[in-house]
Amino acid sequence: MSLVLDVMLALAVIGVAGWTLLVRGNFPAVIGFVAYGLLLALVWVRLGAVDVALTEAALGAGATGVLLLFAVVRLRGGKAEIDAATPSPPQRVAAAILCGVVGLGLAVAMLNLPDPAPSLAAEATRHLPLLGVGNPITGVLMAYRGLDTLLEAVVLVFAVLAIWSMAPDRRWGAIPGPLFPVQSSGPLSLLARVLPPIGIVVGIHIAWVGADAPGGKFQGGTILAAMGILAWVAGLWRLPPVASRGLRWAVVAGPLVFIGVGLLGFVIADGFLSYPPGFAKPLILLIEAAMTLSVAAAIVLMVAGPPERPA
Amino acid sequence: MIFGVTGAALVALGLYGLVTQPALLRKILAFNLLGGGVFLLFGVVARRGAVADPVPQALVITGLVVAFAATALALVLVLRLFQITGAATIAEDKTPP
Amino acid sequence: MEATPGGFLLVLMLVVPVTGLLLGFALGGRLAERMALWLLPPGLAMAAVLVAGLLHAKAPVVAFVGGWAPPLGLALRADGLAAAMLLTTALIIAAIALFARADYTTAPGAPEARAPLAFWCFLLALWAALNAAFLGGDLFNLFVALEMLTFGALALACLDGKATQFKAELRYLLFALIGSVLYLLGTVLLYGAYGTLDILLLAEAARADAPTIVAASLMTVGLLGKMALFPLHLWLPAAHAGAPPAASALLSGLVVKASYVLLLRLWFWVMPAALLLAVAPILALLGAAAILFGSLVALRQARLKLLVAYSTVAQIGYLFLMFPLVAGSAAEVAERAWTGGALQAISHAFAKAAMFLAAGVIARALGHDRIAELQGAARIAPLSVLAFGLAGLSLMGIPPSGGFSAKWLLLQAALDSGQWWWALVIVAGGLLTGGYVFRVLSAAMQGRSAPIFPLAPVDAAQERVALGLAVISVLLGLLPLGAFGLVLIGR
Amino acid sequence: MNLFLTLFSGAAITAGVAFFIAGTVALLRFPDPLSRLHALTKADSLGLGLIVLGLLPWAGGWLAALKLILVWLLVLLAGATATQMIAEHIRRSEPPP
Repeated sequence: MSLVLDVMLALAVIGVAGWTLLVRGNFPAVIGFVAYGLLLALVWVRLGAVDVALTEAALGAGATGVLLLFAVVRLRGGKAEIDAATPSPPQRVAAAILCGVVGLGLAVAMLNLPDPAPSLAAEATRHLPLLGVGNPITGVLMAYRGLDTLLEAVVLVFAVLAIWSMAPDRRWGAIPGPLFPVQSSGPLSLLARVLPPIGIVVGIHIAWVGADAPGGKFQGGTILAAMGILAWVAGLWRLPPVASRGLRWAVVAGPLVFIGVGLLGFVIADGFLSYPPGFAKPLILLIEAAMTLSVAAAIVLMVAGPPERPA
Repeated sequence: MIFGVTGAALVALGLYGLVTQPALLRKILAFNLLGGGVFLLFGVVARRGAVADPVPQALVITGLVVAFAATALALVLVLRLFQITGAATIAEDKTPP
Repeated sequence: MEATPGGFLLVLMLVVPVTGLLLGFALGGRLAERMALWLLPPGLAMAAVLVAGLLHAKAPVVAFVGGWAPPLGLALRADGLAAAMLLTTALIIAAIALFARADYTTAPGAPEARAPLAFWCFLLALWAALNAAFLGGDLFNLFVALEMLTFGALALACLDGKATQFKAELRYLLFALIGSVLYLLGTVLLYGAYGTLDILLLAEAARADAPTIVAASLMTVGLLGKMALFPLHLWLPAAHAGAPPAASALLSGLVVKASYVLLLRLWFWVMPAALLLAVAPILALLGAAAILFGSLVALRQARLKLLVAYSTVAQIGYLFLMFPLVAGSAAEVAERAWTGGALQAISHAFAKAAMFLAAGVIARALGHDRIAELQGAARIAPLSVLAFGLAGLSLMGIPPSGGFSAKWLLLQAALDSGQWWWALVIVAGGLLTGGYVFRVLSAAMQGRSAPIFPLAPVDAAQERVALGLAVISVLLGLLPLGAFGLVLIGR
Repeated sequence: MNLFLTLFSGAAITAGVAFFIAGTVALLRFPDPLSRLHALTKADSLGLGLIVLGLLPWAGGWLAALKLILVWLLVLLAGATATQMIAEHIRRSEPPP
């Protein structure tokens, strides 16, 4: 039964992916991509990775989908040139063969992985009591491979600043993104008033339970960002200008707190990013709280894009 | 293992789209399809043992965030190029600049 | 391997520039510039102390972040190669910062502007990313470092906000993203096969089975795309030549080297020797093709910056000649080839940074960079032309430059190991390099009958920075051979 | 009691799935966007409602049951809003003949 389900799910994912590539319009392609992301989230549930399923649904399908939709709307035109740039049939055949070889090689390699599978599962779980957290993924992200997570948080800051720096000079200091008229009535206005209070509670809840259950800063932060984007699109919330220092501190707060706690480890524990016994959980929660804020801010700003409107 | 083969197929599909699609937006879309396939392989590797291995799952979360940032950055570049020149591809210019 | 004392230094080399970037971004305006300049001395000092410590202890420095040992935790390791690259990075970053003060300064009290803020933040960002890429001991951690590097490099290259830049950088981004994906596919297969991504643990365990071979091919192709080895070089010339001078110098001099060091780690540490023996000649063949192709195309360029960029395509080729010379050779020959390869990476970094900075000064002074119309450049910007010439000597491999030592070591290793055909490539590449360098110099040295005035005033400090880098690239050849023993530590 | 619950859940979920299938068929077969939307939302809200109703007895606690109902309400809200907006967009872009 579950095998049949898996095969159907796998075929659906591949089918939607193929459709997304082949369909002519950009808009349906993006919708197809969001469906693809949601199906992948289901696959992740089937693989027993609920944390990843949440991240895939929120970030991979949701936030990326919004990003792509904005781009579709703003990129209307350029048709003739696209036809000119289409690769010739022989080129396409060559590309297809090359990609087929890569896919085949991967499949062969995956099927030939050694048995029993090497795994760090036991090792990762063994140290969890020391950290005071119950979710092994949080253990990996915040302790064992904390440096990965720190660098990743810094990558988000890079991305925000890089996106801002693409703006024309005269727009520096201005408000990011297009201007949306205030929706005083209608369905969007209703949604933007009703949903955020619920969404903010859900987002904080998901970030909070991450220590012991599926969830965490990235998933919770994405939900918070979605609420912000909703209020922004409905014209109910004005984004601060890029010159705003408060906005910038919100973006860097997460990584800065992360580094601060890390450096504290030199003094009160065995070095950078090591947590003293008994204090691990509060310190992890402190980092997660700051990171949730920064992740949410960074995602809103990445969706909004470079500064465009005078403050 | 079904999903292992699925992941490999998605990688092949995404790679093909990334190489052959002329429009930049569609290339970026294909890159995200491709990313989904790669991450799926991590999930399959994590699931091979008796107990799910949290390490590859955590790597996927990191990877998803990085892929999102890359997508955002690429789209802004595409948008700015479009705003300045009206071009939606990076085909070679027929006329020298 | 155990963590060693002094490991905190490795952590600080990551954390200090990152903190500077975060604070500079948040505080904004003039403080971002201040932050970058303040951090130069401590950054340089850390790199110097690390090199000195390594030379003294003759052993690598290792840190386990958070106290978690691999395979669960992440290790940072500084062997001789990493330490040498870190010091190179610190010196070139410092030089570029001094060069860029004239272009990206914010006067006291002036409102914050886009380009300066982005430049100073991303200078620190690239520094952190390069340090992370040279120190990383875990293949996934290195993936994140490479992504940081790509983002930072991209932002710096687009700093002028021109459409041509956006186009060139988009092409670069697409190559880099495909490269990252292929690399990531390799890491997942390696994790599936060995349950770790730590380089040293993988080195102990690696077998020549199907998953490992597929992983190695994917990761190698991905990294070659990122470092633009022929025939994956298509993105590089436009991306490097179109960027502002300070960014070009960073991209061509340092950023491609991060992928190179990672490739070395992959093949000389992780992969079993039998695989390496099979692949080394292929890599060297591509390298040889890059040397000949890149040099020939550089010879035919009409624009100075594009010439310098194609020269990078060629010089990257030299880095790959070392593979068959190290693999399977007697210990002494292998050591010579290894030192030659590392020295080529370092001396090219200095020489190419100097060349791009000098080309930037010349292009700005003349208002164009058409080689055929460079007459009088030597009179307007004499130090820059001198810097270009000295850097050119190093690229050609004229004694006593660093480039000479590097190429001489590779040449000797080629002859000693009976692979004389690589020696021919080295010599031919040197001659072609001489051709394009002299083409530029002879045009620049020619006087012009009419008096010539610079379009923009030439900043003497900028010229001196370019010259300083060129002089270092030459002086590297005068370093006693003992100093080269550095890159052999922990091999 | 248990048998009754099983039967009840089975019936509710089957009915919910039937609504989903009907909605999907309608989405594919109906001629114009407005009637497609109409069919889709009816099927979705009712279908999901029935499935949630069927799952409630098995939720294992009040909190989980509340969460299930909250999921349904949120989908209702989102679905209704999206439909309204799409419909409004259609009305503005294609005035009826």
